[in-house]
Amino acid sequence: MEFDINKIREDFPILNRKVNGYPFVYLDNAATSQKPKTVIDSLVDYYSNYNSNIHRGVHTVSQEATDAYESARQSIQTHFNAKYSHEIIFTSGTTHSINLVANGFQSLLNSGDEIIISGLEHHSNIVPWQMMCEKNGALIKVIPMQESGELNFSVFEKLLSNKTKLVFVNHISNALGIINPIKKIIDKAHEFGAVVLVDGAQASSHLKTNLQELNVDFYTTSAHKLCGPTGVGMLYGKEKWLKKMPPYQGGGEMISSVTFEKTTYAELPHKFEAGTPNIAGVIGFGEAINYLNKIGFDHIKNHETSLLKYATKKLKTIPNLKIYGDSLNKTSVISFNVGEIHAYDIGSILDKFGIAVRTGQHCAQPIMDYYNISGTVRVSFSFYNTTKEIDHLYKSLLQAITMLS
Amino acid sequence: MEFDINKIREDFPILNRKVNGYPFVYLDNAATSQKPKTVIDSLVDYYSNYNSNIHRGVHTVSQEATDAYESARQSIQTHFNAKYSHEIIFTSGTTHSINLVANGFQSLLNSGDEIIISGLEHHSNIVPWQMMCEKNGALIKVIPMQESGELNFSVFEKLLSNKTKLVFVNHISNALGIINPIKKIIDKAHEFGAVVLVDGAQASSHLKTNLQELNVDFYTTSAHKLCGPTGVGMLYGKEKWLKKMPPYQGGGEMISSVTFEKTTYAELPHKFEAGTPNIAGVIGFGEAINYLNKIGFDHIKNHETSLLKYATKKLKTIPNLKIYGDSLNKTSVISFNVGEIHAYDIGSILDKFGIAVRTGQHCAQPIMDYYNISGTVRVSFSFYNTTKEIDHLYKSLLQAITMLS
Amino acid sequence: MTIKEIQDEIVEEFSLFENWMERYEYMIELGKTIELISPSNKTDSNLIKGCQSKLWLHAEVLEGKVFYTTDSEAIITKGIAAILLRAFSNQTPLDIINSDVKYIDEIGLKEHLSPTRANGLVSMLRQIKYYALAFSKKE
Amino acid sequence: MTIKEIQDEIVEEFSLFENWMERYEYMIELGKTIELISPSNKTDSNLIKGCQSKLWLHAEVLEGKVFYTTDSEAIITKGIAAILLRAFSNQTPLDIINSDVKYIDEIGLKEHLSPTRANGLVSMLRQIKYYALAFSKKE
Ligand SMILES: Cc1ncc(COP(=O)(O)O)c(C=O)c1O
Ligand SMILES: Cc1ncc(COP(=O)(O)O)c(C=O)c1O
Repeated sequence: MEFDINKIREDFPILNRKVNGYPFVYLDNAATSQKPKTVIDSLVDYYSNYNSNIHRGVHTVSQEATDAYESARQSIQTHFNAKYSHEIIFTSGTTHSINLVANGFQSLLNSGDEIIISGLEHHSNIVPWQMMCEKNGALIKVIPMQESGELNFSVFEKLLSNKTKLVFVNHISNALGIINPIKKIIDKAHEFGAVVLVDGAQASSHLKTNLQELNVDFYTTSAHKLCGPTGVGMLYGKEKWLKKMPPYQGGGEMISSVTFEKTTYAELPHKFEAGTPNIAGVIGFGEAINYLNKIGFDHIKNHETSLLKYATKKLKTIPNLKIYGDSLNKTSVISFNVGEIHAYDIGSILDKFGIAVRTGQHCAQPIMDYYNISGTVRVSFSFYNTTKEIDHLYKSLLQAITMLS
Repeated sequence: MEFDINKIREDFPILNRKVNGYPFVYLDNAATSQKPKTVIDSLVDYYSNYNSNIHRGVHTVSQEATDAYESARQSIQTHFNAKYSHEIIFTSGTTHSINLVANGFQSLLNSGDEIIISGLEHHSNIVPWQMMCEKNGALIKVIPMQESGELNFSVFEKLLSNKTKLVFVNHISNALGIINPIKKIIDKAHEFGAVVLVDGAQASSHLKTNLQELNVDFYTTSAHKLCGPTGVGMLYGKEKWLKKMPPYQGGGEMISSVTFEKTTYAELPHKFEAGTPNIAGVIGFGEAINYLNKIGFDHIKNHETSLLKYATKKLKTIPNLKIYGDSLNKTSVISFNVGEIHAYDIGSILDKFGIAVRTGQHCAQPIMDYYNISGTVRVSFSFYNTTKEIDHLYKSLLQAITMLS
Repeated sequence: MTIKEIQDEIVEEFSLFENWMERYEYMIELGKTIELISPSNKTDSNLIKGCQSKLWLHAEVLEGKVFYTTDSEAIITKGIAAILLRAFSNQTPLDIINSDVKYIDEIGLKEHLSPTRANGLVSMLRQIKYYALAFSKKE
Repeated sequence: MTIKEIQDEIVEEFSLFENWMERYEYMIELGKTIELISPSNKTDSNLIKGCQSKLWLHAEVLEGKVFYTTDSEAIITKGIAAILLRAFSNQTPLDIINSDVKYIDEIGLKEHLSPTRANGLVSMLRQIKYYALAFSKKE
């Protein structure tokens, strides 16, 4: 398939709307992605034609829903190249996925064990480990970041020891867009026998990840970040680890037998999918993955890279504009401030021009503390954005700066 | 508004479909409800017109999404008559809600404390407590059920003591449809200072619950059971208890401040809503509640009661048909077996006639153990079902029995 | 007869029926005629997982051929199990391994062999092949 | 002037502007002219919660009237805070309690007082009223 940006934009109903009298320019893609019609239609189709609770149902509609749900699991397995489909656990999102693992390792770690977290983490990736460590007495070590926004790999090497049981790092930092050297981190950590969880929430809309090649132990993502519905995400885990971890939540589906004395847990993936899952959400998740593959991750990468270059070049011409994490090694995110102007003010004015950006800490306060700032303006592009939109951003930003100086 | 069953059926797109050549007769409402067009439309509208991540966003679309999300919370608060809107916590469903409370009370209970669970519980309501008790050493006592499917209230009174810290009971049993005397249970439990959690997953599509009048401490439900989307549910908790419980999951939204040393949790309800929530789902949940109120719970109750009476009378004419939980005190559920015929066989044949029923244990193995059966056929009606559909069920059931005998 | 021949025979038998009801009635009949698993083999380890009704499968080799016996609480499950065993029992391990189950589609009972169906028949089919594989390795 | 009179005056001033840009520029100007909270009152307890930029509010009573001072890191937040304080500062507790903020709608800045907006202005408004209430009880 060729990459025709105009055609692609037609896939997204929301891109037709106006905001404050201007065409809507959505540059908040790192917060959540917009949804193509095919994903929306898959939800409508489910609810209008074959909505039913899944598994254990003997009637036709329940079978249809179950088949669609499980076929989404297979699409996702194939996309990420997981070894088994039961290594793909559906969750309500990355936050849930990470908490599930943190809960699972609570009883597998002992006081004095160490876990290493990168200094670029989203809150979702910090707080669950703090909560876990409070319970089992493990210790958190932090890989420091550098001015470029990249992690200091040599400090990471020094932090590793036989006490290291777990390493947690995001694939791509949401605040800055930096792509972390996860393959290097995984291999190094494995030399010490540590388990590695990679948070792929920011990565999976931009690049195709081959989990077996990466040899990562756990990988997470949220459907809403990659053109899928809200309220659904994935936890990939190597079978070995998923079998070792105790279940997170109790409920229907995850049970093989229940009496008031004793309960036997079901097999993977059901052991971790307690209760009625987000059936429509999972189906939409599968559809989103299929859609992105139809567009093609090569095309996505090319287009996004050229948007990033174009925008970076333009923004850098603005006096006093400082980009944080100004590395080449990143996806289509630009996090910046202009002189002493507060990010909130810039965001508010850009909104008046129909432009959606994110301002603030981006759930990554430690990064803000590092740069000693209260927040940034973050623009984040997706494959459906255009250079014309960047031109509008540029002009509006100049106006905002004039008004706010 | 008048109750016009034909008009109401037009609200549900799925009711137009055929299954195996017959008009689709959906009698599996206790597993999940069908969705009216207005709920489906609310999802399409969200994704097509104002999809955005919520809270903290300064741009217009994020404001619109946040306002819709919070206004759903208010609709739900009003519907259930909760005192504060921040007592309504959005979860991914009842299973999640109950696990949240079980996790919260893990550190609030001590070894030797007792919790009382009804013998009519869904697995979701048993396993989380077993998991909790393994960790804190509390003990589970069970309120036995009786042949009629009702709980033995006098045994419950005897189980209560000063050791009792928590009582868990479902409002309506999913396997049998029995309505439990929750007001009596709550008042009695409160005399001993125990906290009461009521699982309303089966109740909230049939009746309107006034939480403040009930004076219950926690109440849960799932949107998918009451004409809403999958992947979203509610935990109601009295402010006092929600403040006491530690958070369940760590992540974005639930944080007020994060450093690697220390994290301060946000206020209610955000403390318990870590990560990007099911935004579309919550909006659809609110729309479902509004829809049901437009139909009117009086109308719903009248219609469902007459369906139940009509069907019970007809089914009872069938030789060897035994209804489990044959109490007057129930919602529109009939759980039965016919002679020695296996439930699975009946379900399979009914499906051939386009009729969806559930067969098996209904996630309530202890009830099956009580009756010493491997499962039942469960038909469960909703306000959009008709007596004509029951006639078709009756005739098809007779055919099935002939074929299977 | 080879597996293929038996399968063709079954397809022919079913082709006489005009509607699902006749097919089901016949299938149920077949379930009533099969040689049942002996009570002593109704063990937990012979239980097939993932079904609403209990379903047992036992296998043994006699003179190079695999003999399967089965039983199920549900009469429909038993009927389909009977149709499976009629083709696969009393055959050599290799033939069993190399066979397929397209005939189930052809006789209009495909839905019962859906991987997500809670009747355990897909697991049973897998088990049939596993036994054949195990026995073939022994030789 | 009464609160109502000041509000009307503000509405009149804003009615001269033709578009949002002129309104914003004027609002930002107003933010630059207000009397700022004294640095010693920029304490954590005077911080308003729920905003992306820090926002402080201090209140004290002088001769039966409440005087508020404020500051914010964000210039737009400060501008709207200024427009709020111009109406509410130097008024009696009772008048403050009984007033409304419809004028903010009328001058086209409603969006900034949305309860879900992360600028803290709704909390600030609530705080303004709480102070007035607290002072009114003292009398
Ligand atoms: C009484 C009862 N409790 C809990 C649940 C679990 O709800 P969910 O699967 O939506 O989490 C159900 C639904 O199956 C139920 O009927
Ligand atoms: C890097 C990263 N990790 C985790 C999350 C949390 O994802 P969710 O909010 O979908 O649970 C996000 C999204 O905000 C993110 O960007």
